[in-house]
Amino acid sequence: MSEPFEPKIVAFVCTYCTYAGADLAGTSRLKYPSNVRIVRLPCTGRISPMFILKALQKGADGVLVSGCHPGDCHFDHGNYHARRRWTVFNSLLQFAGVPEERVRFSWISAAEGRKFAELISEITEDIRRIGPFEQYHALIAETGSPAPL
Amino acid sequence: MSLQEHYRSQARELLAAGAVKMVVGYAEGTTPERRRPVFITEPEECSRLVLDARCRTNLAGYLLREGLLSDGREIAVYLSTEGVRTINILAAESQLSSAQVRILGFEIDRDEVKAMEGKRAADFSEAILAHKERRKKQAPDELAAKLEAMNAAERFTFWQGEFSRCIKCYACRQACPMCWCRRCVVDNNQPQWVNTSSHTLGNLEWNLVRAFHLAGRCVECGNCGRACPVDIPLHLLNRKMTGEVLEAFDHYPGMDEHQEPALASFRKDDPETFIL
Amino acid sequence: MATLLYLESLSDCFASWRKEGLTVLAPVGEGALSGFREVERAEEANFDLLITRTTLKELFFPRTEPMLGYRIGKREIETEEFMPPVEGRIIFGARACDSAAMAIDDALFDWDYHDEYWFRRRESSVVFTIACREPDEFCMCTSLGLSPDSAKGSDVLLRPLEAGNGWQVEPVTDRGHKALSSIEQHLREGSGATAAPAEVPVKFDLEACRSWLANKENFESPFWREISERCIGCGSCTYLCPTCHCFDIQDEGDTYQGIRRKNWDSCSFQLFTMHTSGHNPRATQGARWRQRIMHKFNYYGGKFDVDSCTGCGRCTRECPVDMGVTETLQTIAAKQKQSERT
Amino acid sequence: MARIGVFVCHCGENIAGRVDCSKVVLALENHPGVSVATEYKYFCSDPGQEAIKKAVREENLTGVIVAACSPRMHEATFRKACAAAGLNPYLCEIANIREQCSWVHENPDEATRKAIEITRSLVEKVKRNSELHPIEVPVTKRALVIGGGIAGIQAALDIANAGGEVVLVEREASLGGHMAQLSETFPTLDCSQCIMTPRMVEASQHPNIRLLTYSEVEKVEGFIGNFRVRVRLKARYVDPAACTGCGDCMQKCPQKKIPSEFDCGLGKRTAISTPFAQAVPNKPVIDSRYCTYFKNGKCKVCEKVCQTNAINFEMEDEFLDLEIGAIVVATGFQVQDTALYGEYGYGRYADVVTGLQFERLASASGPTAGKVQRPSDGAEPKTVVFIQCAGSRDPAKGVPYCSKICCMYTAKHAMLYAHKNHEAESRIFYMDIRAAGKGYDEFTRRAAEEDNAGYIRGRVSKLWEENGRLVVRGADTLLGRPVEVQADMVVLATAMVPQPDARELAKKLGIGCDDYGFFSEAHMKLRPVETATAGIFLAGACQSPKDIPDSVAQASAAASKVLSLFSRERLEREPVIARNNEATCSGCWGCVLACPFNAIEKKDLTDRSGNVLRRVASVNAGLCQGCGTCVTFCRSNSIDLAGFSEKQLFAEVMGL
Repeated sequence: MSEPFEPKIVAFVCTYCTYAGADLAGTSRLKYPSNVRIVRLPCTGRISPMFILKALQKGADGVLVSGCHPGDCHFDHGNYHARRRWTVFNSLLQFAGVPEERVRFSWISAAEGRKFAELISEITEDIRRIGPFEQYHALIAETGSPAPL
Repeated sequence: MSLQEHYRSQARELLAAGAVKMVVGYAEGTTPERRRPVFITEPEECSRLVLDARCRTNLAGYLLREGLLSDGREIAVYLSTEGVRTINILAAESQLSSAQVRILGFEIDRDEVKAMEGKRAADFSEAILAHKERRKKQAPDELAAKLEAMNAAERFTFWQGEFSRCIKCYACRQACPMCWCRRCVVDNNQPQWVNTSSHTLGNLEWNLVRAFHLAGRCVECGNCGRACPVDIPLHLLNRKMTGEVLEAFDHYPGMDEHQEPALASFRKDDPETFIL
Repeated sequence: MATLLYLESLSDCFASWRKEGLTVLAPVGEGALSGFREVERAEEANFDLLITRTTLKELFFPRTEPMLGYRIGKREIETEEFMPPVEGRIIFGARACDSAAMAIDDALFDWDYHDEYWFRRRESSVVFTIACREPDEFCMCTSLGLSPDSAKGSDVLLRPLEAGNGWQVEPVTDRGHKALSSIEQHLREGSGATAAPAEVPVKFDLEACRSWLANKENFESPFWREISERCIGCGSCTYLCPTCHCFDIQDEGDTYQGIRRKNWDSCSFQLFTMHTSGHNPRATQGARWRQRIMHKFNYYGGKFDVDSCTGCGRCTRECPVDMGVTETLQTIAAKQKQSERT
Repeated sequence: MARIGVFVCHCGENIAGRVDCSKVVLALENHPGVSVATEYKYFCSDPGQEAIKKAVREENLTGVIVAACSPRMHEATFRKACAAAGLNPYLCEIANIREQCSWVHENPDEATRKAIEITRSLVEKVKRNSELHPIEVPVTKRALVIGGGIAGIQAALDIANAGGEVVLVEREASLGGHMAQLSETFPTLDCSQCIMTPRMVEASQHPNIRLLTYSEVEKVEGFIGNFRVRVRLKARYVDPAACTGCGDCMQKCPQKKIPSEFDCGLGKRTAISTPFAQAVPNKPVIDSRYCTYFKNGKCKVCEKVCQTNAINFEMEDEFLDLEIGAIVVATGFQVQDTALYGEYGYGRYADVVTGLQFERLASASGPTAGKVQRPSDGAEPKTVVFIQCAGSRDPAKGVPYCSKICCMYTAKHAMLYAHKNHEAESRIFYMDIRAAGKGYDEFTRRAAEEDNAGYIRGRVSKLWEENGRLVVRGADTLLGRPVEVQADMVVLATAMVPQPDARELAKKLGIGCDDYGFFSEAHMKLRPVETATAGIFLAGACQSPKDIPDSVAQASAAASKVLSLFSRERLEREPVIARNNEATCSGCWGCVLACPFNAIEKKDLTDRSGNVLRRVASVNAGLCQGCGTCVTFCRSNSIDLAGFSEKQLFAEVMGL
């Protein structure tokens, strides 16, 4: 029997809100699937669309980008800039055929540990359901890069 | 007098009076169908200038040739509305001063070439506004509509096929008047964000990044599509982005030379329906 | 009496070759989408096409070629060399200009080192060249001392029959002979009239060009700047050129593994000669265009006794700003003639 | 070659109970570039930290990863430990395998696998970390206070009394601001001038305060501790050093009919004048807009009468460049232009006045010497109608916010009026009574209960003149019926709005404004006094509508922020800041626009003879807060963020 599919999910989050929210999920001992790997950034303003593409290149089946709610940005308006970039890049990705479920965006505050845990569970479940991102994996395979040792 | 003649004599006068040091326009090409960019500096050469419906290239990018404008002198350029919008963006992004650009404006309507009145980019604001209104109502072209109707997997397959042809010649970038970076992101190898190899992954990354960098800046002049030797429908990506910024931020690139770039500005009530 | 191959039996020929384990490639598609791709049946090919957009060279010198895979461990790095598989290929329906380009590049790839990647593919491929009947306005093989029915670089030359229903077959190399023997049963002996090869006008005097380029005084001529003023420095002409062969070696990878690749590069790019210091010996587009012309019509000949151009005309045909080798050489030839007169 | 140390913490059972730490150690030992990987029960304990220090020294580590709790918990601890062992603290990173791993995942195998992957990717990041050093900037211990109202005076005095130098800039000819215009102040009804004037005098005579009246801030450059400010000293045409303030010139000035700004147009002044009798400094200026000499080239009466030769018609604006360490913005507010309410008849009927005008009528130093008289005929009104929220809380025509002080001052007006005129009757149209504040609710109640203020809950729809009186029609929403009141005078509680040039000043200072034009604080709750630009603080109504006690409190708070800044010789700032690669920057200024802190400046690149080659972005280390918004904007990848650099993040993501 083959093992059930466990997606690889990468989350890019700002340190002041979503990272702190994830910490709160931890201190509250909320449970969520272990598929997510978090990359911490100072602000959503620092999250480049390139990160998303590189995560996909590293075989991610899903990506989450998350930061402070509008108005709560530690840097006053980094997240407003980020929101515009996301709007544009999200639309571009979908137009290029990256399914909506694969790249998600959210606002999660430092107080929303529960939202973080629930969202990770939901995203993981969604991606388990739609399966591995085979079309992208095929592109990676085409590059001929060898498997790691 | 035809517009061609009219602009020829204007060009001649401008050069003769020393008002401009160069006229960037169109000349006959290798074949009767072809027009080519030409750089005229002597009044007597102005008879080479051609203007008709085959003059499609957006010439604005030539103004950014290193050192061309650094003496502060003016240059006259044949520009369509897209070209004027390009000047506005280049001025807004501090790549040139619009006061140095004397415009010979024209518009191509099917097979007709028509004059557009004005000398400076700022004189064309009404025409640009009309373009914006028209753009808002413009329906997606056939291929775009077909793509929108597809599901994600089909769209991915479509683009995979298109991008697999990309030979990474970067003609799209070179032809684009907005691609003026001293160093393109793809040429930065520390780190190498964009795979330079011409495999489909690298091609996809390159084309997505270029579309992203043009979001809110592309004037849809078509230079990239005409330059692409393998006819990748690049315009679809750029048009999608233009539509997106227009709808989401009411941003139409190149309205005037003070317009803030869509991605370096924001409104607190920007839409965010996709954010969880 | 001559050997004839009729179009109607071409699919059978393809089948015979395929049965032997050979891959058959032929020109397919239209316009910008055209190129050489694997086919099973004759109908898939587009022999009406004057010339494919992308060239034959891609089949021997791919846009991106894996050379080496590596995997990084704690104390050791494992490497694995990649070599193209030696699988036989029939390339059916090349044009004389593209095939000749292969022969021209052979010299380069066997110069200071023997390029295995190139020659493995060369030696395992059989090129069937079809002589052209109709040129277009950009064709200029005759200006380069070639012709629409040149057999240079080909293994088999095919001359179209007047009736358009097949070709007269002329083996050129042993590889050609061998490939033909596999389809012997589909070949006919006969005397069908062949179409006259295309008449391609000579567009410039190559000798005059060579002389002008060889004159060191012309290296700094303002002509280079003038002729390339509108050049936007896109690599189209080089990437679509059947003889251009510059490449760059790139490592793609991360901590754990990676791959070293040979990727096409172009002398039109600003970055091509950019030094780490920021200094660029070919700082202007004029200098880059001069390099391209000098390389093709001066340096290459000096080294290998042949010019690096076959007159396919793609550079001019596809240039987004209507430049190309043709106009440049025409102007150069005229300059030389004028200087000879004075 | 990288020599990375990986320290996997058990955190007692917190991590080790779920994550197989030995497996993590084993996996990381085999990771390229890792020199040492160990585990321990509590790395944050003294022996734990000692173990890290020992490894740093003995293994000569180039980077440290502590796989433990959240970096928000102990990053500082471990970085300090590294620093103590001689490793630059910014070469230490934390892999969060507790909050984001062992505590949230139940399956030990999965948690272990995740812990390994998290740690590995951070090893990849830390390999690319570079040594960073805190940015030190000197502090100029001189504060600039902009605005000489009560907030500005308070801030200046607090700073000066603590020994700080202050430059107090006021654009009018006298200190005082709006508070000087008020009659009595709520909730104690003490005379505004009586409590204000001594403060004004104190500020003007304080040895640590340099007072620049009739002056405006022209340009601000630099950053916290190191601002360069240019102040325009407007031409007064009177030499303040020579002038004794005798007032002869004002007596003799032929231009006597100029509406006094201080009296809100209710009184008159001369062309050479002080704003009010108690002005500080009490030295007049010539208003060239009205002066006969300036208009006709003849007159100079003032010059003739001046005994000290203080008049100088040749005077021009001067500029003063100042080195400043901190800035307090206390530029106050304006009263909304009430003309937008046609239905209230302001400007049409002379006896419809604003609250501020009523203050002047009620003030002992006012045009009527404190006697409330109708502007139209000077008669004493019997019935006065007050209309609250005449502009406030009205998104349709006025401003959506509450101006906060109107309920109180209207109650005060009604009381003052009742005290001055025992026959008087006052009717107050209101939406709600907002009287939160010490002694405030009691105060409004007193107005209604003791001083006969008749409160009507409802809005006024129309106002017109009939037989020399004003008729006010409105709705009494409590009774649910329309009301009409015959009034002799109507007082509008107009909204407080930002100064008309607030946005301009914000741009000069590089601070933000809200949608209305009030200056933005760095954080509404936790940093209400700071702006997003380090070293610039807010006080008073320039930030939002405020009453006097709030303004004074905020002014003192701003002063304390300034003083805590001045308590240090040098400032140390986190070195997580952006840097620009000038070789590749094209100078498009997208980063300048995107930066929330105005930290990016334009810099000229010149050749050896000083000719400008091109302009590039340059990050001001003093202002940059390290968000990285500019980095993401920069298409050419020219700007980068130390500590979260492109190389580091590329490696971290590619290491996943």
